[in-house]
Amino acid sequence: MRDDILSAEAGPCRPRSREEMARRAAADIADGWYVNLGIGIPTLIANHVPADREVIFQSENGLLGFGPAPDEGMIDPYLINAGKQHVTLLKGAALLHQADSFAMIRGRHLDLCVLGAFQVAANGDIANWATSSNDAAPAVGGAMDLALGARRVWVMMEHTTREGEPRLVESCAYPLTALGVVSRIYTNLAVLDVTPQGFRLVELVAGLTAAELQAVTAAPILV
Amino acid sequence: MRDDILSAEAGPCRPRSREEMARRAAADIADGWYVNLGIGIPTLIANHVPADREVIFQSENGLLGFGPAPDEGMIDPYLINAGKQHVTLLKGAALLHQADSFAMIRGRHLDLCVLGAFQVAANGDIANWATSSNDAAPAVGGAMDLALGARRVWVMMEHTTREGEPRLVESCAYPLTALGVVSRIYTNLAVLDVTPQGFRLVELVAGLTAAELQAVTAAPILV
Amino acid sequence: MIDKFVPSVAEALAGVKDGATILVGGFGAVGQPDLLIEGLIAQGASALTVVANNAGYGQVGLARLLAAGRVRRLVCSYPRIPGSVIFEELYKSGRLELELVPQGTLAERLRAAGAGIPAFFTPTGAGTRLVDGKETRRLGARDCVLEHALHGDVALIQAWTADRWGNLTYRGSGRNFNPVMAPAAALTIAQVEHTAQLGELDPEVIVTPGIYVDRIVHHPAEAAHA
Amino acid sequence: MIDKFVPSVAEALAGVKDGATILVGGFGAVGQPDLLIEGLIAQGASALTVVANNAGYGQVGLARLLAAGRVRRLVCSYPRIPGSVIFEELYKSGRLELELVPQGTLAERLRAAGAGIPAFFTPTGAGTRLVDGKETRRLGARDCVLEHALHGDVALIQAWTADRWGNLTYRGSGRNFNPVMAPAAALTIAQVEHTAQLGELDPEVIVTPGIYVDRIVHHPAEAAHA
Repeated sequence: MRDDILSAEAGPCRPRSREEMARRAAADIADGWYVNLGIGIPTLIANHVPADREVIFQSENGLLGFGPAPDEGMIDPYLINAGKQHVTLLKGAALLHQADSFAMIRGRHLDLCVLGAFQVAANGDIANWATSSNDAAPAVGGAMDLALGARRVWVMMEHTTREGEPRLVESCAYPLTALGVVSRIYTNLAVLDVTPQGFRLVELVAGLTAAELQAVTAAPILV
Repeated sequence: MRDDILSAEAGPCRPRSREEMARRAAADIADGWYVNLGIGIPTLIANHVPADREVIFQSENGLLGFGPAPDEGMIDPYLINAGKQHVTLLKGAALLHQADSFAMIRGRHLDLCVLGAFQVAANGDIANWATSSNDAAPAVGGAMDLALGARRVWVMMEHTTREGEPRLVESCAYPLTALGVVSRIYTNLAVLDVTPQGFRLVELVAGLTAAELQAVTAAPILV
Repeated sequence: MIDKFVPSVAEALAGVKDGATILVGGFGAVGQPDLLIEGLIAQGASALTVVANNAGYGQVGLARLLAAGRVRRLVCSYPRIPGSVIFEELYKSGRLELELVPQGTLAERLRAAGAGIPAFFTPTGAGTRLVDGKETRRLGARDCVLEHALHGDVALIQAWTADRWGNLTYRGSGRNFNPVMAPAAALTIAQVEHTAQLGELDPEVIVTPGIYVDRIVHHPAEAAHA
Repeated sequence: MIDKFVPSVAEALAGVKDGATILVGGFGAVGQPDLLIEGLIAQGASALTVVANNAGYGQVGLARLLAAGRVRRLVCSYPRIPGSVIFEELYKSGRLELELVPQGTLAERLRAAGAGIPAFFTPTGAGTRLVDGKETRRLGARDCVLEHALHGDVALIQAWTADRWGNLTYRGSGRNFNPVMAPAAALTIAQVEHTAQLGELDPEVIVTPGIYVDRIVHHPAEAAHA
């Protein structure tokens, strides 16, 4: 067990808020990376990129280099991201059609994609598009292309379901999005890497012990 | 034997010059067609399109809607056609990269491609890229894509080789470009269709009989 | 003379047959050919297969086409969006067949149709239930799935500006599926916000060359909001 | 801060390894990265595989790279053009391996490499001796050939204008293979005529987004003709 992980402050466990999770993930994004942020929590990351880094965000509906939401009254109805939110274009942005946009994604040109997920398995499998194998009205969108195409796939999600069920598991029970692609996971409780040996702890939130984290995780965590 | 073919004027046989062949082929190009003209004789066709027809010429190196050669002193070194000749752009022209240009060609969007050929067989096979199966330094370019991709493939060529060997044959001896694609042939002696039954005469030049044409053709001609 | 503008939506939609496969551009509310979808409803063709990224929402556009019972089959990547009540109702009651396709595979299958590529291998979806029954092959370090070109009988698209040859430009994220679908259908119909004289559009900035467009309806936004 | 401009040709070509596969843009004399080819000759890498539409002519550019004995293998659609004496000599004497590829298949194999498509079926070449030994399959009404993505270690391309993110525009028929090769290589190096400040290039008119470009050398035509 490593010292830096053991040295987590004593005191009550303080899970990270979504914004804190986003800030923590943003800190690991390098200057000059091309990044796609999945719909949902991952989109918060864009607000937390350190000011000294130039990070170029891609949206799979055909934007490369989009910026923050426009001010009220400055909305261009023709500029939306994959989550259907209005956005702006940064200087240096480029526009693409869907075949070119997914060529960029599938062709391994993005340095990083951060996805939300229902479950991640210890072998890097991800399930993030359907919650049961008999989903009444399914939708997949670009999830499978993004999960397979980006050079790195990180997941950002709550460590457990609302009911307290672990989302980090030995094997995904939900329909798979892609196999063996996730390399890092940011949760409200910890940062973990997916290694050939399974989950490996990188960082715990204040007040939590590795044993407590293991108790809400359904696969062994190497520390 | 049809009347209109029999009615060819008496007198000495007058083979068509290249310009006459081009004019004859141009007369069959409809208003609004998208057309690729192969390198060599077929490029002459562009000069003979009737003035009342708008025909859009494609060049496989990425031009759609190119126009005649520029006047001396007006050359843009960045505008060449597939034959590496300087051209101009018409109003309405669009520019393409190679993958998009050949998507257009292979995707059956061109109404017509007119190619030169060494041989055409009675089943529509065309041989136009190599003269022997041991060609010392071969080159194929876009010939195979054009021959397969255009909705109609016409061939424009001399009826025989310089040595008098027929170019219209039962079966191509030269390496094939594409199989069963040619629908019409314009030679210096005749216009012929390729039908399921083989070559069929459409038109003879003045002074030539169908029997004389058959004598320089290595497959039966239906009249 | 080539002039692909038609004076009415009815003329634009003329000839669409029952059972046809209709490609419909747009992503979310951007780049959707709403006028042409309304025209298709009025035109009356039924038993359609519709290929689109989304399945519409509320009671307009694609949702209204679905509600009118004209669609037998939907090929779609993301049909379930907030407000897609009509889709969900038809799907759950078994009155609508759904082929769910990953968005990138949908785009690539359309691109393949336009590009004369009958089939291709892609890593997307390998090992997931979306590709059950499809041919799979190990290529390089990855399992890949054989996917086939997706052709349309008709494409309905939306663009920003058109000239009479059918050259099109788009705006912002309005490209999405529109330039990919235009070459993939036997008959491509575009509704456009603006018109340009031939030669006004710079050859360097045309996204969809006119060869891919058969009919154009000029439909300025003011009219759309009237 | 992202700034892909490099101050010298030598820095642009740094790190190219012996045995590398080099994609070289251009069609005829238009859009050829002559400066970068000269830089590659100076850099010294050998036993190269070169992928290009033509094989050069006279004693310049690709022809000079061939003459210098640096190329082991050429993947090309139209190597034999007037003036391609060096290619013809090397080929006939067996000192150069040639893979002849139809131009559209060459373009599509490069596009596939950049697009993450490992292989595709195409009707082009079916039944001809250029596809001897390749897997063939009847798809629809046609025999088709399985072709594989063609990846480069390095792409050398030429463009009209670049900004510091690597966004590129082209001019006239100068696009040709350049925008297709840029995404197909692990390292893409561009020589450009003009530079633009970030934001000067309209997002609607960028042909190659900067994500596909790693290093840029500014090389105005005046310098080229000096």
